[in-house]
Amino acid sequence: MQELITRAKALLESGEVQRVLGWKQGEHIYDPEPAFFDSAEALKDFVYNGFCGANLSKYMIEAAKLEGKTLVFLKPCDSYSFVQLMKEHRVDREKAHIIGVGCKGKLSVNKIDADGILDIQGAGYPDCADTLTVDTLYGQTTVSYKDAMLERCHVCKGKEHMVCDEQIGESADTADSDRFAQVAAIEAMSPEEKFAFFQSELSKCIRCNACRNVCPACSCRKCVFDSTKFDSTQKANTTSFEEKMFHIIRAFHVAGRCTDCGECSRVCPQGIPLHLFNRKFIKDINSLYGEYQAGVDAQAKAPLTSFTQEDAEPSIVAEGGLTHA
Amino acid sequence: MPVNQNNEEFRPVIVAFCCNWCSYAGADLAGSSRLSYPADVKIIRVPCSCRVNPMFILRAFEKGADGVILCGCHPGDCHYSTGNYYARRRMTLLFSMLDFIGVENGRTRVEWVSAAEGVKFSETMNSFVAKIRSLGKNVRLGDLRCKN
Amino acid sequence: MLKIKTADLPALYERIAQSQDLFLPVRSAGQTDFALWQKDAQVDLDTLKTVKSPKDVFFPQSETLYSCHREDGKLSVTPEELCDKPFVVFGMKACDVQGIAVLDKVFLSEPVDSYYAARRTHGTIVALACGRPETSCFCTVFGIDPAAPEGDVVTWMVDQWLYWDAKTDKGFALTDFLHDLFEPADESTVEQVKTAIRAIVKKLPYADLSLEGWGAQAADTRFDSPIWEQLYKPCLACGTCTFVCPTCQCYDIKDYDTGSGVQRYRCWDSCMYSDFTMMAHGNNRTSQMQRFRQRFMHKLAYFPANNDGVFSCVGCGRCVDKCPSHLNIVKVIKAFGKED
Amino acid sequence: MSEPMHECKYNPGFMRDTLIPQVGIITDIRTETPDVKTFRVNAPGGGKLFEHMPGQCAMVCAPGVGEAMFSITSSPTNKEYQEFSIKRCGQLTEHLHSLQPGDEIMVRGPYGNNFPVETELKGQNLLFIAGGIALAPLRSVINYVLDNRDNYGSIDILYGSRSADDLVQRKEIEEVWSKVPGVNIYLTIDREQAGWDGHVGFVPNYLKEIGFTTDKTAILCGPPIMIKFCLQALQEMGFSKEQVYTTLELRMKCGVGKCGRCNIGTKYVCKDGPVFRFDQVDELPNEY
Repeated sequence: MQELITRAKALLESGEVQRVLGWKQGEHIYDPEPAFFDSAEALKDFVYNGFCGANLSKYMIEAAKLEGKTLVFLKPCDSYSFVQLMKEHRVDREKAHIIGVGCKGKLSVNKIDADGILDIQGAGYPDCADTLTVDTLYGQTTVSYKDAMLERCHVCKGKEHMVCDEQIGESADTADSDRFAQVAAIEAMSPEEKFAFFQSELSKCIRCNACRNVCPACSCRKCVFDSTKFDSTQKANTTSFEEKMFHIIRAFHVAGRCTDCGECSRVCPQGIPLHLFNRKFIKDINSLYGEYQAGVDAQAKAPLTSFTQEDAEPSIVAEGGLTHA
Repeated sequence: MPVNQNNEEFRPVIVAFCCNWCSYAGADLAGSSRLSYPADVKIIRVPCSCRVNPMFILRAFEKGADGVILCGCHPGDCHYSTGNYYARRRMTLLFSMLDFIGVENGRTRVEWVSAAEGVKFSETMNSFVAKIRSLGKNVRLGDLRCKN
Repeated sequence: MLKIKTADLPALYERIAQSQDLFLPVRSAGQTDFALWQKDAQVDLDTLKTVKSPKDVFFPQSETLYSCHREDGKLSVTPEELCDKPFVVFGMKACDVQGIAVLDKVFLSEPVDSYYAARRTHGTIVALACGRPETSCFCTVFGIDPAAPEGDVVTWMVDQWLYWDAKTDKGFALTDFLHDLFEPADESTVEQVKTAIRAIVKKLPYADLSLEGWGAQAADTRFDSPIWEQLYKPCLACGTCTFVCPTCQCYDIKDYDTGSGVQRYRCWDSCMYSDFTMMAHGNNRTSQMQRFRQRFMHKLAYFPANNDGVFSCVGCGRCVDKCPSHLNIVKVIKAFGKED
Repeated sequence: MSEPMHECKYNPGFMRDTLIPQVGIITDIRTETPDVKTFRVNAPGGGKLFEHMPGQCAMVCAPGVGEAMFSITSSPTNKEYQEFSIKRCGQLTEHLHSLQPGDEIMVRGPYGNNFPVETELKGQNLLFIAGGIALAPLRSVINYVLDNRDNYGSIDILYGSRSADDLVQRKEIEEVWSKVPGVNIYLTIDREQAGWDGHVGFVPNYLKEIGFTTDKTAILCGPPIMIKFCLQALQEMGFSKEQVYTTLELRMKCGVGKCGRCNIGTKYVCKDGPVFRFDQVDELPNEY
């Protein structure tokens, strides 16, 4: 972490960058917040640890509107989002100095099953422990680092940064499960089971829009769900169809652009596995139109803005050609 | 209860999005050739099959449709040359998603119907309406508030 | 003071549900929220904080106000029926009960909101003392005692027993209705539990949070502070904090066309949303900083100014737990504390 | 109203919740300017929907389209109907402009405070300054004052708009107001125009040219930029902020100070406003 601060200070002092976008120490080890630092002095609050899961790419849309260069720290998976935003001309590569920062898997305090958590040891970077020691109001407990990791880290896309000016720190590939296993498990269910599963998950939705607002791919100036022209009830939380419509359309609008960064699932206050929608689209795109990973190549043709004459007909769905592929 | 017990009684609401250049003309031809198709089909004319946003399909269901069908020019014949190719990809993904959340997958369909295919238009509509009748009322995608 | 074995609680739920609706914390798809009790419901009294506060039992996230029909060009308006049946909310924590007291100041002030008032009239609150306060709790800062909540009935969980103490007429009526399920209990056990809870609360990290400088006077002194410009930056402009908050009461009124008439409903809204103050001729809060500031100024300055110093925050800590950017009212309060 | 009336248990004095509107019939529509129409509204059985005071507002709603707050432009002294002057500028107003006499809308209110016509303003010399559509809220006061002429001193009305075609209520101004003794009317338009022989120039400048004496209470209403410069001009002339009233406008939904939308500082514009004296406006945080 000190290395990051030293480098950031140097870049600020040399005038090469006007500000630093990173993470700021919170009240505890587990609640760092994304923050802009304008001076070397402000960097005293800079922090980088296992709980810095927030993807900073989206903040770079705003940073691109500011004077001068912004230094931003991107983890390997965040860098996919940045490339995708470059492709969509929403960020300015020239105004970003990107430090690819190492990552050994990010943690979620929600995955630690303990009341009254005060402190957690072993969640630092680069020195993290296989087992986290958790001090709580009600005594000490332990949890393995892996068990406290965010879902997205179990299907890690790898140690490579897709874009960066320099790299600091080692990464680890933390993948230990099949990215599409959950999707395939649902595909194997009967329609009744599928419907019951999504009904119980989505009826928790409170329409806070956190999934939309955190999503680096959701960068429309005016969202279709904020339009007064629709009576599709932007904020009503009814347990009828409305939530499903919101979540299907949300995922559809980012289909082919979603890098699977997992921020939607991380921020959901109700713990809805929102990444399942995105990943279903990714799985279908891969099997129908060829393997495609958004955010790898800013020049690649996106699957929903291209076609071939031999594409499958939509009837493939009714014929079961997709789920059993 | 996915299958309606009283199929004779059940008059489904079917929304058909038809592209202006081929399928709408095909529907016209079906009409002028006196080919019959059920009156349950409500046709909405769109400039191109590509104009149909996934939201259109979902909103049709939300507001009470029991089945939604999209008809456009045959691949290769699009008036705007490529619109239906894009529509094809989008609809494939959307239908797959609907299947994924447990919606009976016969409720949505895409058919390519040219201006000369009045017979195909009427046959398509007849078979689609029969399919929806066998599936029964749409209970999974409708908004509860529209049910009274 | 009465008591009932926790193992016998299902019988108590069933008895209540025979004659009225019972809302209590129910676990579903991995999260606990207040919900209507049903026979197969997985009641969860162990989770300290439900994701949403129980405010939506009295002020639902979405409710129809009236519907309009047009026949032969004639419009008619049919108001929605007001709640007219008694119901019970079981397991509200001290902070949640105070949250309702805050909402009362809004909805029961003139002109009274009859939808809310009808629910308040018919609802009986059974409060539950907090067994294991959380790191994010800071209710004591607002003078709330989690060991002895307000409520029509107050209960404590001790070992295998639920201790039951009716406080109001509504509470006595409910107790009478259930009397054969209880056995008499000794006050001293509860006193011991209260002492234990209060001891834990003292050790909470935010126990000594200072509200100095907040309250009515902050309306003038803190609005123009440069601190806001620093604080709001990570805010995503989502509505999580608003929707999990027990005191946020802003709402929107919208129309839904059902095909056979228009339902006008109100739903929770968030001052964090960019279109909250948008009108045809423009928006008076154009930046997220202004919207962010409005939320906290309202809770910590404007509301106390209008309500005899009562803050529109009860220290439940839900926003502390749930903010996607780990931004919250504690950080706001502390940021100003540092400057003074 | 067809349904039986019971007093609302929770709202003594109200038939039902204050959020529930009444059906109103549009009995007349006057086209004032290319984008402003004045709608006359009656209860379905004839007569007025409710009583109000000058400056108060009401929610006008069209089911399925929306609901918005409009100032009531007719005077309470009019015993037959209420009027709203509405400029076409959004979804709802677009819809309202498409309506015909005989069409039904829904109205709820009245909401907010009013100009203190029976207290502070009584016995005063009054100076009305308005720009464009902002004559709408002032018209109710002006007519109230004219109908109770003996209670007030001199009356000066300064009204300006972009062009002669954009002057709202021009007929009433010329045919009624200007004929009342002790009333001075000053009209101005922003730019020269064929057929206009009156004053040309912005309202604040005209205000300075005329140079009123400070023995008056001013009531100022118009677009924010006009308000800003008129207030400056008035202060240069020696008026104090306590002598100037205005109205504020913010997004409103409930009309009763609960939905939180029009909250600014410790005030709710729908309930504590829309009428404010400028020294009160100064106390509000600067975000209106």
